[in-house]
Amino acid sequence: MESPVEIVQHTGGAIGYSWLMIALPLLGAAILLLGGRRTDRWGHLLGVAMSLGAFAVAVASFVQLLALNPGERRRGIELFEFIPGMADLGVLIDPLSISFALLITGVGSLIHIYSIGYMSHDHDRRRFFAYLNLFVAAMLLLVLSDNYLGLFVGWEGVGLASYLLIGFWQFKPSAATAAKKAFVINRVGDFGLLIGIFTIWTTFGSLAFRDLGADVATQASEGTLTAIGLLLLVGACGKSAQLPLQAWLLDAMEGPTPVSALIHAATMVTAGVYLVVRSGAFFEAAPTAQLVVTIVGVATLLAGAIIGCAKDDIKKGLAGSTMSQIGYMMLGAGLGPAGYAFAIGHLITHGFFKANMFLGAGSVMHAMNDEVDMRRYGALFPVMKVTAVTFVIGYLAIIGFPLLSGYYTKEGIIETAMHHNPVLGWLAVLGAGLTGFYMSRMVFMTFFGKKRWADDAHPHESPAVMTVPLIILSIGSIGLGAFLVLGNRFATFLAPAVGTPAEMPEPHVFGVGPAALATLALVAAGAAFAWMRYGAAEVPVTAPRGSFLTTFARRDLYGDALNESLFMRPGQWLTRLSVFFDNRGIDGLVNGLAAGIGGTSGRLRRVQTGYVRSYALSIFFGAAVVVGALLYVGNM
Amino acid sequence: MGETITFWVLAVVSVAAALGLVFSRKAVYSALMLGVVMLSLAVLYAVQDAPFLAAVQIIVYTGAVMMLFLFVLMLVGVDSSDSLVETIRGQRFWAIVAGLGFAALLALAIGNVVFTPAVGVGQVTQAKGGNIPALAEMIFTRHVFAFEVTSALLITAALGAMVLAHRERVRPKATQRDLARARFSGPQPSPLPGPGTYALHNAIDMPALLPDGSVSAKSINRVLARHELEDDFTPTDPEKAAMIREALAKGEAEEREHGVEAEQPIQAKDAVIKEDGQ
Amino acid sequence: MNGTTIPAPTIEYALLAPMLIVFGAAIVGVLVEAFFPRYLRKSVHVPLTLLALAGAFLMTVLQVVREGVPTTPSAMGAVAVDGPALFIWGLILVLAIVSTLLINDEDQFVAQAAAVPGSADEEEAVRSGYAQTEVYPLLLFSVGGMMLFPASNDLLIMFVALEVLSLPLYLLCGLARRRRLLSQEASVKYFLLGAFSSAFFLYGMALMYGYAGSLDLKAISAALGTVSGQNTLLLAGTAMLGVGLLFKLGAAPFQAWKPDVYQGAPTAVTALMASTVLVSAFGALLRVFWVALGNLDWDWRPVMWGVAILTMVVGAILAITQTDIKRMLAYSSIAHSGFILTGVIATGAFEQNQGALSAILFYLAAYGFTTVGAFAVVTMVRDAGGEAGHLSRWAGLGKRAPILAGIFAFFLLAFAGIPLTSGFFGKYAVFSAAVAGDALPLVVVGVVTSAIAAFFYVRVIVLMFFSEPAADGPTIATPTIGTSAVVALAAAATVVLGVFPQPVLDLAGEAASALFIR
Amino acid sequence: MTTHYLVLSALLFAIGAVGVLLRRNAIVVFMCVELMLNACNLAFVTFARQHGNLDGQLIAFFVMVVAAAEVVIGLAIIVMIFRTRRSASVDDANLLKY
Repeated sequence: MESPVEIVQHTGGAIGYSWLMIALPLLGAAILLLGGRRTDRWGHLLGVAMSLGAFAVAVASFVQLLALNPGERRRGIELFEFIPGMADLGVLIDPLSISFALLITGVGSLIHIYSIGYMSHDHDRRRFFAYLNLFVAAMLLLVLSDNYLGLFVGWEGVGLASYLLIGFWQFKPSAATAAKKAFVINRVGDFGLLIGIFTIWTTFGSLAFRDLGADVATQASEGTLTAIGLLLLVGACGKSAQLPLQAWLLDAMEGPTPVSALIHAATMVTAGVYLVVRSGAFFEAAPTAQLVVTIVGVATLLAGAIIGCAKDDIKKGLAGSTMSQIGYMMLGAGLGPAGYAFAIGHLITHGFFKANMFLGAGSVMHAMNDEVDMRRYGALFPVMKVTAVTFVIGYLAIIGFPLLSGYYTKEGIIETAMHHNPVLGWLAVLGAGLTGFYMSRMVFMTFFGKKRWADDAHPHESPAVMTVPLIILSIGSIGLGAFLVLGNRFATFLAPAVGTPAEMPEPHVFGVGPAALATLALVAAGAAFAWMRYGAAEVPVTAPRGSFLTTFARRDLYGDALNESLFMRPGQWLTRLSVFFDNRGIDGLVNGLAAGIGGTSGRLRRVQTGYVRSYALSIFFGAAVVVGALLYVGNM
Repeated sequence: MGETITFWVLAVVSVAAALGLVFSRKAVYSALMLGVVMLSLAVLYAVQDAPFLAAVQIIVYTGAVMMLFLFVLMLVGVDSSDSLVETIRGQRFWAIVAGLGFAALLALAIGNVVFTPAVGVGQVTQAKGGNIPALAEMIFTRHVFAFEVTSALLITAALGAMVLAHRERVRPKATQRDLARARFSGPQPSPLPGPGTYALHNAIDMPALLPDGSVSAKSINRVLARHELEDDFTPTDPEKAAMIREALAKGEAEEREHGVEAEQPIQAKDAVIKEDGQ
Repeated sequence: MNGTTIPAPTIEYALLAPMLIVFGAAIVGVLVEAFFPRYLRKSVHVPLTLLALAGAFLMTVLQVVREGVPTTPSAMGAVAVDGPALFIWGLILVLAIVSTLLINDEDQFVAQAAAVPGSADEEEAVRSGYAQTEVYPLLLFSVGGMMLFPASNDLLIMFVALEVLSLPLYLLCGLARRRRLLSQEASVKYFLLGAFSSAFFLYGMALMYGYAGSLDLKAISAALGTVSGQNTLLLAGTAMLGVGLLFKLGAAPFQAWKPDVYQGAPTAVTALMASTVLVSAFGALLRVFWVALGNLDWDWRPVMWGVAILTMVVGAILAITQTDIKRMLAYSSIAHSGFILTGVIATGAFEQNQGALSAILFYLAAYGFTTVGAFAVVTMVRDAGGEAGHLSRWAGLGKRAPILAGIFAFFLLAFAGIPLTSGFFGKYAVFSAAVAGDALPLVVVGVVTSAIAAFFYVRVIVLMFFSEPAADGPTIATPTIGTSAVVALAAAATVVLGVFPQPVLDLAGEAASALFIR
Repeated sequence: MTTHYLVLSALLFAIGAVGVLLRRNAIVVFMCVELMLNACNLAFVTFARQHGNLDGQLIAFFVMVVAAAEVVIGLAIIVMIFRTRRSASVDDANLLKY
């Protein structure tokens, strides 16, 4: 087993200018936001240009990085000293961050281009592009920063951008609510992350990744490391919609579809995985925290799959699937160096095929007057062939159809998990079977079967500006997995950044182990079952009531109800209790402190009666108390 | 011994007066009570070897500051009396609790200290040749900066009083000529009819009667009449009372109809404004 | 007369020049009021005031650059011009210049204060274009008092300075042009409570004098070791001095005046109070509690702990339900006083005190600029009846005036202490000083209340950017050059202190390096 | 004797403070503040004699000057608010609250 290599100071070349990746989209966002309506006419073009520019820098940096020896592939660029001894602003280019940067700028640029078409009728298109650029900048800051502080700023930045974009159509109350929900749940995660970062700072006296290498285990007790790991995991759960902070992701589909594709499928939601892998040193030194990561991953992958089985809204179905796939990645990330390469590999291939399907879904919605209910689709294959074919490619990739992208990366995670702990492995296999079912269900309901269109629907193929990105993404969905996994190409590339596992078995082109065969069999069974239910049989336009299990899944496994009963109700109850005490005539000030803050504030306000004599009384009383307290303290 | 007697007498007087300040309904009484406290304190200063302060206390505090208070009281309404009914819930209770608690704490703080016999300022004043030279030296040496800075305070005070109280004339004062012109250009050049004069009543709240025996509405001082009606002080003769009421009602109706200006005595100031406006 | 001659006092005029310039300009301003025709006054006052303040600032800088920081008290021991005092002077003067630009803006002050609101007289005064130009000398007097307050070396001069700074403010509070009833009410409340609390300060002085036999801060400090058996006098005196000083800061439970006064006063005056007075009062508080009572810190620290916690909690919690923007900022100012108090408590060894002092100075600078900027923005959002104070009127401001709303949002984020703003480093510096000074629980409370506070700042931002603007929403006044300069300067300061805090941190550290002179 | 004077001064101070809390007429409230200042002065003069230095008397003198200035400002403010509201009751100044 080998640790990651040292970070070396870098000067010159494309990597020296890698900060432009962050700066360009940020500049774009600033111009578009400050320029206002004046930039309406060319705003979207500027947005695309900035994103493409960032992509170009990323490619150039990547090429330069490849030219270096593997042992020198972690390059740090100092930008400026923020506060000496506390934090510097710097960029870290290593295989891990450059992989993310390529994914973000590449898929991001495609989605920018797609959005030109998708948002062409929205008179606020310029603002949309501003937010997209802002998001890209923040996301790049998140993955490129060489310390936790910069990571956190980016983390908050993507949260903000996501909030702005989910609520982009704020005239829809549901969008506004969803934005708020995402914001609040993410705050919980961010709080965990923040405390985690504080703990790192107080324990190690530094936030820079270069100081937090494999030797952290020698500098702190395992208890501290476990605490840090769990706190970071809380942050990761919030951002990556893992249990128990998953509730916001499904609602986030209220945002425009390109947003769902970019942020809530391909990039931002994977930030949690990035965080766990980047903080690998802590997790490897704290097996308990690592175990929790795998458990969270497995639980989420199953929960997401179950939710995906019951959703009729195409985007929510995809969102459930996203949750589930990130569960896989989290599982991989929890398995240590052996799993990192597969987790990140799956993350990248997932970025392609999920973005592909989301954009496909967007294309379908575009054609169907923004109808999202799959029960209103059916038989769309003939009318929109490009969308359908690319969607099907994405579908085959995600269910792990042999030789496509998803097959290799997912299989890798399952094999590693099986090796690590058979229980986790078999649960992951079960999840794969469920994936086979719900994804097939989606494809059959949308593109095959009978027409169940609304009367005024006239579906048509989308313009080229939307289909070309689909085609490009689907190419990635086909070949990328094999390219990355075969010959351990990606694992070797990534090794300088995340370390090498003790053994690295050569992956097969077509696996024949028991797990692989069981997976294939289950996926096939799931797909067949879906064909029976939704392909061959008639699909009712209104959803049948379904069994208890269906309802359970439709209600997002009662996630909201759980939140309500666990957090909201007790809060309200507490408030009522305090009101009860208040009514009993105890002074509002004293017991108000015990009540919820909002209620307290409202009641405390009444103390400010507006009578100058009351104020004087409070001063006089305060003076008496202060005098008494000092006399007491002084004579103790 | 003499000091002890003086102290106890003045202590009782000053505390009683202080309580009087707090608890008397009329503001003027409060002011006078404060004067009593100040004078008692002046004597106590004198007893404690502070003759200069005693004099200043009487001249500046009692003489000037108290006069200012009284002056403002006159301005605000000298006979205004405070209702002693407390309107803020709990205020009185907590005020007294806090007051007692605070006094107890201070007494505790002071009572716990064992003072050596007072040194007395005699020695210091002797050395400098008297109380006033001694104080003067301190004022003009060690504390000269504080002394200078107080001038800022005094200027601020003067400036503040000017700003808040001095009303600058925006227009020239109306002359006799302006007033006369205004009067003759108004609806009523002649004086209003005077109030009624009767065998039994000869008062301005009685209306004049017109030749036909009816009440002249113009002769009724409406402000007075309204008060009297409210307090039931109308003439005993029910006929006349009814007339007054009628006239009042008529006047009010007219007021409503023509706006406030109808039938009102013309203020010179208003007249001048009107002319300027036209 | 027995012929004793009084030795002439020595006064270091050069050293005290900044303060003397300000007072002198104030007096010249009064003469201008007396001798200049009405139409000329404003055009004389404005340059006079700005030049005086700028000149005083220049003298402060010159003093530091050429003569260094004095090590002994000046003016016969009445005034202590030391590192912290000079830093505070500079800060007060810059903030006062900024506030003057705001005060200079039209439509802030009443045309004729003596005219009854709503009367024909008032209308007439407004129509004739009258203006109460006494505002400028009053401002200068107040600034002079603010400079003297934290630099006083004995309690007597501190008391006089307290009054010099307060009296003009009482007056200025009552001079708003619009909503005059509110303004006058603010004035009367501020005055009565201020007089009430200064009586406490005075009684504390008396007890302290009774204990030490002198009002010199150094003598009090010396007496702590020598006088015995009179501890209760000392303790009660400490407490009551504290009451007077904490009142000026708006620390709970002496905070009640702050929201009312901040809301009612003309916004430019509120900006002045929220920035300079806070700076000045903290300077004075530090001087009393660190210089005179530094050796008593084991006794006053627990009480100050309680006050700090209460202040932070009250400020943050009460701000949540406020509906008026100025009131909300007032509560926010209360919470910030609490945050700074955590630094006051963090006493310890010499280095610890240095660290805490420089943290406090930096916080004051950061907060002062941000708060002036925020109030300057408030003056620009107007309704038919003057400033649009109610928060509901701010809904959708981001759509009407994106730049203004953006800047305001930035100020709010700085108040919340978000990284990359000055507020972050202020909080960071103070809290880390408090941690080093064994006040960890206090820091925990501070962080929690900061989180609560962030909620209401963000609420305003959300309101501005994500609510539909009201159909008859407020207009955004075309800013005068002065107001735009204020907003721009405050925003620049907030950015610079947030991104390159090091120079100012260094400066504060330098100012704090020798602590206070005794 | 010193203790007696000081207790008297404390008593007057407390009475003044309570008066501020109880009275509604702004002028009377202000008179109560003056009473508090006078109580302080008594303490200063007493301590001056106790310590045998004149500082206390000097401070009392300064307090009188300051108080005089404060009275002018205070009464001006009270007159201003009386003109506007025709009332000198501090309870009527109650628009700013909560």
